Amino acid sequence: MIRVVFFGPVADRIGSNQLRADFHAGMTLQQLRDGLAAQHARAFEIVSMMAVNGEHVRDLALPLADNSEVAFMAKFSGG
Amino acid sequence: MIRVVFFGPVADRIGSNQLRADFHAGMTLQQLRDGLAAQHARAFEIVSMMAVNGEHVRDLALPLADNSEVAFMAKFSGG
Amino acid sequence: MKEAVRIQTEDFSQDEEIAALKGRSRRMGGIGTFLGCARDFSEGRDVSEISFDAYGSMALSEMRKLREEAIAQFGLLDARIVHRIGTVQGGDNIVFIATGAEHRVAALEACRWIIDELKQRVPIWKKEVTPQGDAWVVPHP
Amino acid sequence: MKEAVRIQTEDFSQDEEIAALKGRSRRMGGIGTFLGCARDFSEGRDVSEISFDAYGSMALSEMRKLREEAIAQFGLLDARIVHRIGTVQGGDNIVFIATGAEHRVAALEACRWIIDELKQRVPIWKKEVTPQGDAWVVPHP
Repeated sequence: MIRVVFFGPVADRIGSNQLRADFHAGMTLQQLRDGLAAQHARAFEIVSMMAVNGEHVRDLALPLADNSEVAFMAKFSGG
Repeated sequence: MIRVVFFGPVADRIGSNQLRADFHAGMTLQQLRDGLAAQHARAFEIVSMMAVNGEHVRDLALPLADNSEVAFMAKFSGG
Repeated sequence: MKEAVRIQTEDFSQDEEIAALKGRSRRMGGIGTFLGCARDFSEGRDVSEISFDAYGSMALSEMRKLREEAIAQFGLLDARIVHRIGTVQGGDNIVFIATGAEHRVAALEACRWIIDELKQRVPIWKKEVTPQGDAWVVPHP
Repeated sequence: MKEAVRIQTEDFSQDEEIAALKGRSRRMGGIGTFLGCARDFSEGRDVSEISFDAYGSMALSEMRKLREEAIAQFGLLDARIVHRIGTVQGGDNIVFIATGAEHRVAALEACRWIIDELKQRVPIWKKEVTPQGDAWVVPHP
């Protein structure tokens, strides 16, 4: 199972702060993202940052481990 | 009469915070400085800034008015 | 003593933060700070309040990394970063950065670097509440 | 309300200065500050205290000009400059600059500009009192 978390503008468009996605062996960040983006196109329009287990990730080819926490995020506006 | 004022390191070397110099018509900052520097050579070694009536002055050719206040100052070290 | 890096809803005191910073070294000759505040007017609209959402654990860990990187990169004696979340009103404090170094150039450059990097790297989002409705802030490129 | 530009023997509170600065505008989104402190170690020697001499009237007038120039040049909403004179101990505050603008870049750049210019233009001199004797500080070029 992958825990997918959303914040701020993305969470608003998804209508939720988190979702669970089934894990399968060899799963990449790209596959997870494609699956979610197909269901939540409006939210993913504004996704420009990603994190896996709280670390910035840019490489969509990254293989995911089971029980990972993945965040798809809009551009930050803190500070 | 010209009031000549000194501060910090220059005052220490002069041994005084102020002196009076006679004014004469057509007197320039250069003439005032040359007269004082001849008497107080060690102090004037470290003079690198000048002010007339509280305004920075760089041009030694500046004519002085009677009753001016002139400062010969070492490099500033405030802040 | 409060932690050098914090995310909190409550306000903070600059005097307290600076006292904590100075407590780390008597060789500190220059301290730079940046304080970000809520403006009550933005992009042509009145803003009545600003609310924040954050990926709290990641935001804190990114802020801690920023502090450590700044200390190493600019040779700082110490640095502090505090970011508020929750809801703030016009004029309220949002973010505070303080950098202490032996000399002013390192302190001022590090302070500028931290706030620039914080905006790029720390997962916090701002929503402006205006009489015309709420809107998430879209940062300029 | 204290004056925005001051030379004084007593210490100052950053919280108070920032509150005064913010009181000038609710459109202030970024505030930069620089705080200069007395180090207890300089050029390889222990420094027990620092004493100041100033050409008071000129120093105040130059600091006021600096504030006005910075406001005009960087489009600040407000700025404050406080310099202490008399004698201070290691760790004590010496100079405080605060700059407020709508956005952070103007505030931070103005703060840097003011302290750099202050060191060039404001007639104040620092004497370090050390166990080996007193010495006027010779600024680096």
